[in-house]
Amino acid sequence: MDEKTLIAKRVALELSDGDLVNLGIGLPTLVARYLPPGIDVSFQSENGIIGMQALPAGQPPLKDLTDAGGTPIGATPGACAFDSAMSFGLIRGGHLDVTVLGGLQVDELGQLANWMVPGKMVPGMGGAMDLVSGAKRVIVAMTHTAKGTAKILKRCTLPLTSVRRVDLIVTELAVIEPTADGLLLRETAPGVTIAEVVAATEARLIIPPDVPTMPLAA
Amino acid sequence: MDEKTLIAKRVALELSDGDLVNLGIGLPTLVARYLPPGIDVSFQSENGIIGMQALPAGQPPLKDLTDAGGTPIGATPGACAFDSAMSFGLIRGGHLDVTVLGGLQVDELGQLANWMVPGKMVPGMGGAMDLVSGAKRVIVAMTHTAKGTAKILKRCTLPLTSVRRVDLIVTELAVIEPTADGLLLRETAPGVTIAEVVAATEARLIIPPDVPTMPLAA
Amino acid sequence: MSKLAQLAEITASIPDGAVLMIGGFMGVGTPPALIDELIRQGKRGLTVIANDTARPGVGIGKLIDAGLVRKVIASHIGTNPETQRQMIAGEIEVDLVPQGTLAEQVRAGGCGLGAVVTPTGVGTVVAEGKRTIEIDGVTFLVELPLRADFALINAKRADYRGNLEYALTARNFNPLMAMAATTVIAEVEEIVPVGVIAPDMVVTPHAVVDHLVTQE
Amino acid sequence: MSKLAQLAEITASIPDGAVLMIGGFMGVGTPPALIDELIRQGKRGLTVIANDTARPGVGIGKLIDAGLVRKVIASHIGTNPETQRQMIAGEIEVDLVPQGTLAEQVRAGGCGLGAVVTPTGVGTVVAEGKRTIEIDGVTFLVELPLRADFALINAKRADYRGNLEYALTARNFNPLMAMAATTVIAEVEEIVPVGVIAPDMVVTPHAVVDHLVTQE
Repeated sequence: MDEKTLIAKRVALELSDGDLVNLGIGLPTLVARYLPPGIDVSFQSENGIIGMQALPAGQPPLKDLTDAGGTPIGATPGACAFDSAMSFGLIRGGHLDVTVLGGLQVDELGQLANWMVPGKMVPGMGGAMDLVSGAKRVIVAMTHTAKGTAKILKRCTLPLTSVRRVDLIVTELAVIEPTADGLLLRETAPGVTIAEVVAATEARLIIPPDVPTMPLAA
Repeated sequence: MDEKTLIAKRVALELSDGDLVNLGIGLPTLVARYLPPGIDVSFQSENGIIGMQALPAGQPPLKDLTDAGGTPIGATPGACAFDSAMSFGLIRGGHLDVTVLGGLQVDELGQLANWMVPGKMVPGMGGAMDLVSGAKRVIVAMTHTAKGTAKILKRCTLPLTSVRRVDLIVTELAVIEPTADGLLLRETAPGVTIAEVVAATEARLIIPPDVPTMPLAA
Repeated sequence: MSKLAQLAEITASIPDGAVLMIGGFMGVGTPPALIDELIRQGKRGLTVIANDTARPGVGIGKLIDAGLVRKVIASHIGTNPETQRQMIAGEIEVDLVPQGTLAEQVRAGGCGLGAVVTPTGVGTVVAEGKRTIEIDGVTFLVELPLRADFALINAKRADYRGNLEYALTARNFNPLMAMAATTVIAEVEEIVPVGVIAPDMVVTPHAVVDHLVTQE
Repeated sequence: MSKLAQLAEITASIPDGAVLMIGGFMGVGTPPALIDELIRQGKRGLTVIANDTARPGVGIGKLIDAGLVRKVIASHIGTNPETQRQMIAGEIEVDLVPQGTLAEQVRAGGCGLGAVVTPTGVGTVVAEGKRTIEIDGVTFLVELPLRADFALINAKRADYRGNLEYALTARNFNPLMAMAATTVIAEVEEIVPVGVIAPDMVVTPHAVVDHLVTQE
């Protein structure tokens, strides 16, 4: 299993029946594929819909029905469409249960940086700042390091997405929970040792006596 | 012709083709009856509709289609319904061309008081404060005096509806335009002398050399 | 997945002293069965946030008649002499708010905005004791968001997930309030299978609606 | 009463240097014929307020390709390398705004509110140089309303008065922008007789729409 699939399968277990969920572009999108059976989750796309799903095989794309990346999607029964003010009213107003976002850096305060690299990449924040500020739970789904460089740092060096403390970090090595006391190591991936996680992490990790192995969705 | 009819017939001449208009409860409502021919005006009701009209004779009332007073109305072709935030977005955002409101007092600054009499009548302002603050033109349609007491005063003694200067005052005696310099007597009603208007007005009136007689809609 | 609830049971979950947002404008778009059931259960000390208190015997006016209400936040009580009588007698507290401001306060509460910055009410008694802010040389009032424990909503049609459609002027404050309360109970005239209401027809998304009741 | 306009003529009324709000999200819900006609007429020095600049060759991306744009206010330009190139080369000015804030700024501009008070962006570079306000101990950013000279809107269906309906995710910023510009031009796929669109189906009321164009 590649690292992105592993991360997606772990994140999928964080979703509960009835949740309204927004998945960021890229890796987080994969999470929808691994929903545990019996869990009914609604996916919001911030361009204005609740009830998005992958375009069903064999159905032609509709130009007026796309995800936030502009890719054609389908709609579940009971889907609903709305304008951008309503979409972010749902996000900012605390109606979104979970957002899963990619990350460039997360630090010991649980602060996320994921929207720009000054001088190199200035894509804009899109909906990320509202999502991190407003969602009930923020899950960062990202690779633990970038070409060997740590991404979980003492302090973010890139511009922050929000000063809000995110709720969970899921990587191919570990599950880490930012708390008021610091970053708590919650789980290690199958076959990964605590020492390996610590070595790949710049931030100080709080390591409890018992660190179970990461469960994964089927 | 009674005084209310006369006032409504004069105010009707202030409406232009294409206008979006909100008429207050009571006397202002009469204005809709005297629209000049060829003038297409849309009436907004702040409870959430553009395109209200009197309930057509012989048609039963619909419980979900009423004016702001709760009275059943009809809807013109091309009517549209919306929520209260949109309704007041239209009003506050300058999309409403004209509002016609009743008045308790207007003063030399053109400030209107029409929503409460402390200790006696505290109905609440409803939409009046937003209408006076936001409409492009505010026309006050009221009797010139109340049981012999002047209503056009040097300064309002009742709580103001807004500090905004209203655009026109139409009474059964005169048409008066509040300007930066004060209250300008624009017209007198048929058979009414300038001296009679002045006698019924506490505020100082600017009286130009030529004061024509009020025209009236058919 | 169905959110259908039993009227008496769901109303019983509303405690005395609760803060309620109640949709409607002069009773139009006010949930009739929920109002009657609140009275039947004899709730006490309610705070009601609503556009108005309608008339005696109508909509929210029935709650006033029955003496269930301790405080009202509304734009208008002029059509209900009983509300005025209770206010003057000191039996009920009334906060009067301009209607457009009330709509935005509810919307801000539901959309996570920190305040409403409005020109309405500047220089009037409405501004007394409130903060103002100057933007480009113009003074605005800073009005605070409103939220409630429960929103009692009236809609024309729902699907079993809770997507809502409204009818004409019965829409008014209902969609705004559906965003601004911890628990949202929608009383609807008709419930249809999921998928019957097209996505573009939905005004209130199911995600904010907790319970559906019908006029049994 | 019909607001039907001729595409070339109405586009000619937009001067060089105009501030335009343009609906759409990654090109979806961006008025295609109006975009092409702006390019055909070779407008210069435009300011564009929009969610994004899509991709080269798509929607607003076409205006960027053609070099018509002097300034962009958007939430995202990451999908358009040409916008990024022009920004880095100093050929174009880009203001990046969180998407929810942009939506509220446009809404505030259209609804007569003095500012947007939002938690989004507090403590980040977005807050630099901006006012903050503390409400009940929480800090919020004060963001200013946005308005434009023209809003170029894309809708699914209109009646001849200008009432608009949108389709699915092509709605996005369009209804907000239709409220926030001096002149509103809506490009629609279909125009139907007045009365065909039921009152509850109308999303943008005719009263704010000035001109209708179709994809000829």
